[in-house]
Amino acid sequence: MVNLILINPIYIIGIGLGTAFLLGFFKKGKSVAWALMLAALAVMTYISFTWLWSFIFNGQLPEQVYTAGFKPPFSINLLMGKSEAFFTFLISFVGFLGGIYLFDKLKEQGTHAISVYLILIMGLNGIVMTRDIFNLFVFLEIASIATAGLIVLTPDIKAFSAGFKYMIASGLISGFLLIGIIFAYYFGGTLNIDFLIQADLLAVKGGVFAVFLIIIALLLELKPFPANGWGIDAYEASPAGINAVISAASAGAVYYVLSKVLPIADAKWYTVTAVVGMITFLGSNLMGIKQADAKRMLGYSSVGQVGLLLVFLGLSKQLGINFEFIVFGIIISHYLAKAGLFWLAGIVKTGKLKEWGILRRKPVLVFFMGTFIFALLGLPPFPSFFAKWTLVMTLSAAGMNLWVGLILLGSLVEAIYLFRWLGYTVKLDDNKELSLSTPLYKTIPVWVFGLLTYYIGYLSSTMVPGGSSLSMFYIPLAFVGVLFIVDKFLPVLIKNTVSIAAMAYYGWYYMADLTEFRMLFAIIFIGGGIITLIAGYAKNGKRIGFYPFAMMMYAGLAGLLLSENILQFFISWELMTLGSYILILRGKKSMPHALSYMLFSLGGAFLILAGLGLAYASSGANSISLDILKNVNQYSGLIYAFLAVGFMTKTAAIGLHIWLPGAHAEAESDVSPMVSAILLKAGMFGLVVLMLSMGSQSLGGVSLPYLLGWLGAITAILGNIMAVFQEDAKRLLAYSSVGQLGYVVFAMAFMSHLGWLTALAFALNHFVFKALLFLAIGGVVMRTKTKTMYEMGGLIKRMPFSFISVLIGIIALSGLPPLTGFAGKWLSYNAVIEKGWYFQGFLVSIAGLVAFLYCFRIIHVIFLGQPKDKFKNIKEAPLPMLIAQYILIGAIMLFSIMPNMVLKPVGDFLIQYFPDGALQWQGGTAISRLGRWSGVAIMNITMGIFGIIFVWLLFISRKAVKVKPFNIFYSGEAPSRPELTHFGYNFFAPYKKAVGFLVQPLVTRFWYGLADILHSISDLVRRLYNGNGQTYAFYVIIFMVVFSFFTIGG
Amino acid sequence: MVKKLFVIIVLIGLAVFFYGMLSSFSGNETLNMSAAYYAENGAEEVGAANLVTAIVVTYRGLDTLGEVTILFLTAAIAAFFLKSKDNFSKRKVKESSELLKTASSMLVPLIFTLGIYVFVNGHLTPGGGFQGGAILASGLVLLLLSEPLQKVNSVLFAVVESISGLFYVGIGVAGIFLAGGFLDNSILPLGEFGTLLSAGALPVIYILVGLKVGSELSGLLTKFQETQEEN
Amino acid sequence: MDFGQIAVSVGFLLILIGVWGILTQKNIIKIVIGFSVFDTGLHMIMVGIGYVKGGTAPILDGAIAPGTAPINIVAGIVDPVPQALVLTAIVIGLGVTALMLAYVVRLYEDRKSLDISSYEDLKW
Amino acid sequence: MIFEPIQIPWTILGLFIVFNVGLILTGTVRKIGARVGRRRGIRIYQPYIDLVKNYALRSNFTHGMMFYLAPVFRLSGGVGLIVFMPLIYDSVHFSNFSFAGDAILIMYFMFFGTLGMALGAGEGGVPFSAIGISRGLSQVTAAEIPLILAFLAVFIQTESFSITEIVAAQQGGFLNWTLFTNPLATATAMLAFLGSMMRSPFDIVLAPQEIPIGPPTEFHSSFLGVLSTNRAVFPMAKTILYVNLFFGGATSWPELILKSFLLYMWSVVVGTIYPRFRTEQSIRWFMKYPLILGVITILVLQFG
Repeated sequence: MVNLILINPIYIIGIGLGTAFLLGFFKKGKSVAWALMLAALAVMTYISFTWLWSFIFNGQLPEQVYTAGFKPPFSINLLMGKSEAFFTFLISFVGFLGGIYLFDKLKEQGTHAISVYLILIMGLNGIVMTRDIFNLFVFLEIASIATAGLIVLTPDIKAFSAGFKYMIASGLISGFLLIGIIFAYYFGGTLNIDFLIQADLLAVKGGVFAVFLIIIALLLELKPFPANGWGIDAYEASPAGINAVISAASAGAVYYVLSKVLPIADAKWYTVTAVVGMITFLGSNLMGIKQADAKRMLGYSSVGQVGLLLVFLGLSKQLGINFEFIVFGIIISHYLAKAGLFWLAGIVKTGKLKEWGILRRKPVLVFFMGTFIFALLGLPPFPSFFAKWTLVMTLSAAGMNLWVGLILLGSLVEAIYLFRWLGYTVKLDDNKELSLSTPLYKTIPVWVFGLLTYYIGYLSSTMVPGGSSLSMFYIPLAFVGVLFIVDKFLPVLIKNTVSIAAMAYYGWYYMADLTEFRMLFAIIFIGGGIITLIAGYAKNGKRIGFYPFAMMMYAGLAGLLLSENILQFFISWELMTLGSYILILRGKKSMPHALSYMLFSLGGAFLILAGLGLAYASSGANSISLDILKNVNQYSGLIYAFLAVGFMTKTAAIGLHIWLPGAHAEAESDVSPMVSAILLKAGMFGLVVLMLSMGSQSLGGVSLPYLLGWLGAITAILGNIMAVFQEDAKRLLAYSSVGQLGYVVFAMAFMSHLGWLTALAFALNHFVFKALLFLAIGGVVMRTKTKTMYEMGGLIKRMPFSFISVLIGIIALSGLPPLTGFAGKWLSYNAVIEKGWYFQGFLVSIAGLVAFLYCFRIIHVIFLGQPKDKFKNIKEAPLPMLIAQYILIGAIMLFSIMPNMVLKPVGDFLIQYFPDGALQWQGGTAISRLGRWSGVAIMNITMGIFGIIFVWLLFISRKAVKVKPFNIFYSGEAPSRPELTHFGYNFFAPYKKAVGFLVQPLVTRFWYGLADILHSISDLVRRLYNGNGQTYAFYVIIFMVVFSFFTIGG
Repeated sequence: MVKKLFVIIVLIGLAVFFYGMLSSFSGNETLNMSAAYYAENGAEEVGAANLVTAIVVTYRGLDTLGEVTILFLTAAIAAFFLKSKDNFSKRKVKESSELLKTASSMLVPLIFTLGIYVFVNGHLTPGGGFQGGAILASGLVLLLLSEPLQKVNSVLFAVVESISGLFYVGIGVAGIFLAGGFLDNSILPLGEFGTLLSAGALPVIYILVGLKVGSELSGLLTKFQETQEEN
Repeated sequence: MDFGQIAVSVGFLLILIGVWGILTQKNIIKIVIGFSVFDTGLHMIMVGIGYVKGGTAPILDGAIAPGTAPINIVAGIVDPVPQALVLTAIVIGLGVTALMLAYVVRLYEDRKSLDISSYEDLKW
Repeated sequence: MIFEPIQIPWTILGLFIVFNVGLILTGTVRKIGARVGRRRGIRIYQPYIDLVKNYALRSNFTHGMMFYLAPVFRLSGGVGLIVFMPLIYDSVHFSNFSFAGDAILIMYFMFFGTLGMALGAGEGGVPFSAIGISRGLSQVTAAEIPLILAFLAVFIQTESFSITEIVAAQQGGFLNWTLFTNPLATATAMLAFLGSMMRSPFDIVLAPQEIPIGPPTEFHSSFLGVLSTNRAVFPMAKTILYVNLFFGGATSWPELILKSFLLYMWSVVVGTIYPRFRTEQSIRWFMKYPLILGVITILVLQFG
């Protein structure tokens, strides 16, 4: 690599200070001063950059910089190593961009403010580089005073009170730090950190006090919960541009200091650090939930992220060689994302989260906002994802499962408020009275960091073990990227065509070689994707934000099938989740539902991650191939349970289903079939992989497939019963999906040939008819603008084609012969009797009956009965949607006539996994041990009878006169209330009276109750921060005293 | 009251902690490793009679640069938010006593002289740049006490401050090129031990520090003065 | 007890007093004064730490004349390092105090109150 | 078994017999009902007259597509049931098209007609018919719940879905009938049977004579004719299924007709004794005794 000329790092400090002093001459020329500052920062950045470059590419060795011409420990020395180069680069770079961003604020406050800003950056650099503990103290003071000064860059009373609180707390902390330092000097005879480490303070009687004070003070500087109210208030009060720097640079710098100083202590202190970090991470995120102000919320998040870093630091020994990579990933994500988000907060100006809708005026910024939030939460393809992945793998391998659990829990809590915020931004009203401040100097930094996030994500992906296998995502993601870029310019017609072509090409080129399950799912994912996209031609305009995310979802789905190792698998899983989240979020009223979808998915993903981590550890921690699931030695029950529950958040098993109805029902008309008919199968595919690899496992003496069987059966029945009582057509279908996937889980739990055949038949059928139904109903909803069924009625006259679609769909769904749904029913009876799961089978059969009820309801209430006046002139659904529907109808018909076409090959490959109990095929007739079923015969006979009777009836009623339903009953008089003419509301009232207790929303109540409790705790805990500076100071002291009690023992 | 009780409990905890520290401190019989090094080699290497000064300005010169920076910061921060009142010189104040006025006009020059002496001789005698600078500023305090409405030329302070700061950094950088490293005082000849012109660049630095501290503190004081609305 | 220990004890006492002031006084100026007391205690501790029994000031004139053999210098002076450090610490303390007072001035200008509980706008 | 064209005429013949038996049974049952109520009642052949009258009516109007499809669905459902079932045990000629499927097919095919019926009535546009459908579906499905258990019990017992095999297992003396080998299952099934026969106490769905609430009131003339045809065929299909599953099947036509008649009478007897339930009452009823009985049946099979 190119050799860059290395510049003595002392110039970072020299130039920073010198320029700051020089600025005194430019009292009037504020712009000149600003430009000078930028130039200085640019040089500082460049110096760090040269070092970083040399360390990475040219094998540069760390270099000591001596001052005053003497060697340490007698003079102060600085160190420029790889970490220092990295951190100083981060600091100066964000300082530089932040300086650009702060153009107006700095100019307004004049030269003094500019030099304070410059000194802050210089001080942070010094903190990172110095190896002398007292010098460190001086730089810390510089940084904290400069920070206190910059808090009041917007000089209002809030800022001053925040600044004052900040000074009280940091004054106390630095006082204690100084006591620690002087005692360290007393016991160690030196102030040089390296020599102090050698001096082994803890070995000296009393040295523990010095160690304690130094470490606790540095911890306090990092704002641990609950002694951090002063920091949080400062975040809320200070200008966003400053926050960006404080959060991105200061936190990094102080964190690095702690990692530099921590070696003076022993293992116990590492644990203390980890515990403090964990408490902070959990506590801060918990309180983040209840925040309504963007900057304050981000403050909590920042503090939480630093807590997470502390955990890593504390566990650095256990993390071993992966420590650096993990910290790098988390820090860089935090750095880019938090700075970016704070900058956005400055652009939006309003503090209130609910007013962020105005950001939509600049879609690119919303895009970056999403990027930053995803990066913060550790979703792929961002660096923190790879860090978290490595972290979980490493910690699991070290057997530290509790830590994994807590970290994932905290991340989930963080996701709650960050995604809610994103939801507000994307969905809530754009308040016209508010203005957005988007001068170039504010947007450029956001752009730079936003793009860097992707680039660093790419870099991280190459560094993670198994990273080279991630090249499989390059092509699809590149395509997604291109779609993002052209999204603003192209109309739906082109994008849709390109998307379909791309999917077809990708499927053809990369997925044609797939076999067995993967092929089957490929047909569902890719084939289904293409069909639903055809319906997309019905949309007009540009549909910004649809295609990239849809393609991202499909890329994830395809990735699941193509993945060979757990990393690929998990990334695919997350990509799919991300894409679908945004797709769902696009719906009109989908904000809360998208949030709960995301939270459940993320929770599920974390369970999967934990499960994979355990599996990795349990199989010897030396391979990430998907096959490790076959080789687990311990925790097998736990792994199985984690993964199964994780996958079932996607299949929406009962208990985890509450996100589904809303998410599927509120999505757009062609997104519903995607998420309901296609996406849910991803969870099923996960279960396939899991169950084939791990077989049956038990946990606590209970067979897990047995539990799954019950769970599936109960899901099936309850899901269907709930569907019966819906008034909203799409919700009805959504609940029906819950039930149908219950069948699937139930059937898979058999772990037998017939069971799996049933499951796959169910899955395939569900895909076809649910896509068909959602498309048809979607078309109706598109025309009627309502989803409430009883507001419709009589639409058969206006939308006959949609009617036929729905008719075919419900016949298939309810499993009536001769259509395809019957295949699943017949197979499931076989499997049930064979396995002896009579009661579960019974529940599932009832579920089928119940399905019949709602099927009838949906077709009756929408299409039959009295037509409503307002829909008199309604049009048939758009042609592209109908085309998509009729393709699916064709598939249903084909599958009904020739079930052997699909089931036979499926059965053939199932034999190698489950050799016993396979079906015999005689042409189109399936013969099981118990019975027989000939799809083609049933179809022909039924159609024959049907046809004969139909023709006959046509003949004998040839003189029939067509009348309008209205005339005959009401003599042409229109009753004023439509409820009177159309019986649709509360259709199965008798059932509700008899078994309504079954559909009490207990599960919903449970989750909402949990959410309430979480919010209440959050609300209660945040009362700790009463805004009084004295109280904050008190917490600092308490924190110290309490920890001294625990660590030194009073 | 409950809060007071808590405070007392916490303070007792703190006191217990401090007691632990105190009992671990047994005083020194001899100098430790670092101090012994300075005692043995300070005179020779730096050439300053005042070992404290040698440490402050040379061995730990970076600290000193830092603390100067902190003062600079403080002044700058105060300057950008304490907006001067235009009419501060027109407010009504009680006339200062004759005694104060007379004494200040006599004492201020003396104080200034003393201040300058202290930082010029910083490498030889107790005292140094900070002390000298503080003395200079205290002269200004006396001046302001006797003439509260007096307009002080704060631009002068700013210029002195900037120039001395720049020179300080400049000397530091010169050390990299001419001597062993940043802030090395041997860019100038060490001279004869114990005389005014000894210890290389050390006195120069201390003079700059003195000027800088003096002007910074003065600047801060005038800022406070200018912000005053009423008595 | 030698001078060093006395200084350190007094220093700790002053710190306790300072913390008491910071935690209990409502008046923000008094809180700042609490800090000053705290700082003073701190400085006393620092100086006390550097005391060596029988040592004199680390200036090579008078008691320890220039030209004294290094070994005698070592035996004759107190530790100069804490003194150097305390110098820095004092200046930093001064800076912080000055800045805090500046904040107080600004706070008072706005609300005409010196009670710390008047400034709780940001919380939770 | 595979399909041969010769099966078609035999199947049609079987269908014809069943149709006539069904019509006569209907008439007989109504006569008995009337006599029990101390009325003279209709002539036994009245159903034939009604049927012919309906087909011959001139005034004839339709509401649209589903109005045609509904009766077709309905009758196809009934005919299909017969056609997919072996009528006479071990008879080459009257095994119909049972090679196409087994008891599961029959179970699900029953809903084929129900669906069509409901849809057709829906298109009439009278809200009352929709109410009738709602009630009917609710009740039928509720009755199915214990029925499924009873069927399951039979399947478990014989380890087969094939009706022929189920009947075969009951050959060799009446003690081999499911009625005696598994009385619990039979009892459950017989209780459930009541619910699907549309007779009192479970006839609130129809009640055509009293209030215009049932789906059949919506249809006229030839449409009603088709439906009436089905009313002869469909109950017969159900009874035959029961005969096959629980009462040893039939080796000859007389046996089949006798058994069907007795079974038919069961619902009539109950219907004449008990007054009508409201829908939710019938749902609760089915969810109580038959269900508990059914669960016990399965429990016995699983653990007994």
